[in-house]
Amino acid sequence: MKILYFAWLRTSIGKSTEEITPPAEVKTIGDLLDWLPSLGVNYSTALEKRDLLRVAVNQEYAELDHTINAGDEIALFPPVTGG
Amino acid sequence: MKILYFAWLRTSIGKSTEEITPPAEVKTIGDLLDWLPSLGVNYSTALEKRDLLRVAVNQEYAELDHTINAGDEIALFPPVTGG
Amino acid sequence: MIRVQENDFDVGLELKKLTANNHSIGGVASFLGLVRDIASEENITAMTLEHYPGMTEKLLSEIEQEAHQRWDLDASLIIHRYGRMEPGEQIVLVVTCSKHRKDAFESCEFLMDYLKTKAPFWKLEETSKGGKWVDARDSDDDAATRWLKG
Amino acid sequence: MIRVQENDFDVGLELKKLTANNHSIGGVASFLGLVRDIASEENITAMTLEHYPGMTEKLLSEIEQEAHQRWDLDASLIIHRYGRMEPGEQIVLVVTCSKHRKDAFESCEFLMDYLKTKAPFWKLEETSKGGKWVDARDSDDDAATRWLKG
Repeated sequence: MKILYFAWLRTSIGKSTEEITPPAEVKTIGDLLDWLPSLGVNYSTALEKRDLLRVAVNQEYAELDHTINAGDEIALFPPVTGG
Repeated sequence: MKILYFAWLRTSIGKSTEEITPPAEVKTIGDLLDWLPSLGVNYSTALEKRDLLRVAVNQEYAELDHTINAGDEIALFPPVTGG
Repeated sequence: MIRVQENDFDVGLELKKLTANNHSIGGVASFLGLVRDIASEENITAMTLEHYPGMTEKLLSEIEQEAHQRWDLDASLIIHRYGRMEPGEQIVLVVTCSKHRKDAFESCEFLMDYLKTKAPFWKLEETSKGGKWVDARDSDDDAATRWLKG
Repeated sequence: MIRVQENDFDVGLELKKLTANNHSIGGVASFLGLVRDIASEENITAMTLEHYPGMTEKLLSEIEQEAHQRWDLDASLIIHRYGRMEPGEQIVLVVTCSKHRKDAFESCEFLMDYLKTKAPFWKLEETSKGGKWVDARDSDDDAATRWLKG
């Protein structure tokens, strides 16, 4: 699946997008957020504060229990500050 | 005192302004509205519906019990419809 | 700033002038009123706005001052036209500038509500059946009433 | 109509295009957001707005559609810029046109509140001390919450 990072998540993780293939037991957004820190200290630092994370699946806001699929576009970002 | 009429009060009375000298017993706006109809049928018709009248004394909204003076500028008009 | 005038105005230009060189303004709320052609049953071909010169300026200035007392505003503008206008023409513009969008929105709505119920303007519509003075609407009074301080 | 763009826009022109030839529009409410130079402690020299292309357009279209369902609107426009902007520059424009001013005002405020809390934009401020991502504000969440339907 494709994963996108925005704002300080992007600068903290050090990339704006990547293709990932999580193990089969990663079934939901929550599982994904538990697994991503295993990829490195830049991930574990960036994803430390869960309440500062917002998630979109296929460009729609999604909650932690949302099921994810191989073809999904998943975006992680901080609370928005536009307008 | 100077008296001004606006909108349908103006067209109904047939003038936009005039100088009037009401008798001494006309002390308030209410007295004035009671006395004006004596000037003619155009006045009595125009002033028939009191709740459709708004009054300003020296360019400030005023109520029926407001005392009037010889030098005042008094305006009679219907509820406003600008904006 | 208030202006009561017969001429049309340029909204873009007015906004630019109002916000120029004031970089503490974060939000600009505005309301533009236009002549509608379906206000009454008959089609409106034009309307004429009569006003009370002197009192209009006085009252608009007072309302504007009150808005600045009640909200945190950096700048504001009220333009109201009088005279003859055709459907689609601009009648009124109210602009409020603030650091915060809530202050800009609320004060702009407050100014419009007060202007609608207090500013001495009267609309005479020209319809296919002749001239007709527009009646005041109770809903405008209700809108203005909500700003009264307890 | 929605537009997400890097270029600046002309408010006067946008209003004219939106209302042209629609004489049933009586009121046009709009909100223009500008870059402030005092949002944080340090003076802001510029800011860069990052966004999520695709999701931004999708979300703004959905919010606009919801506004048309909830209020009686004749036309609407949302323009949001991204990229680098200096203090005083225009960031966002929301315009709503209606027969009735209450519908125009309310829907304009609704669109701004939702946009502030949902549209995927992030501000990076350039200050004298370097770049700084702007924190989201609780007051924006509170503002958006009031539009939730019981």
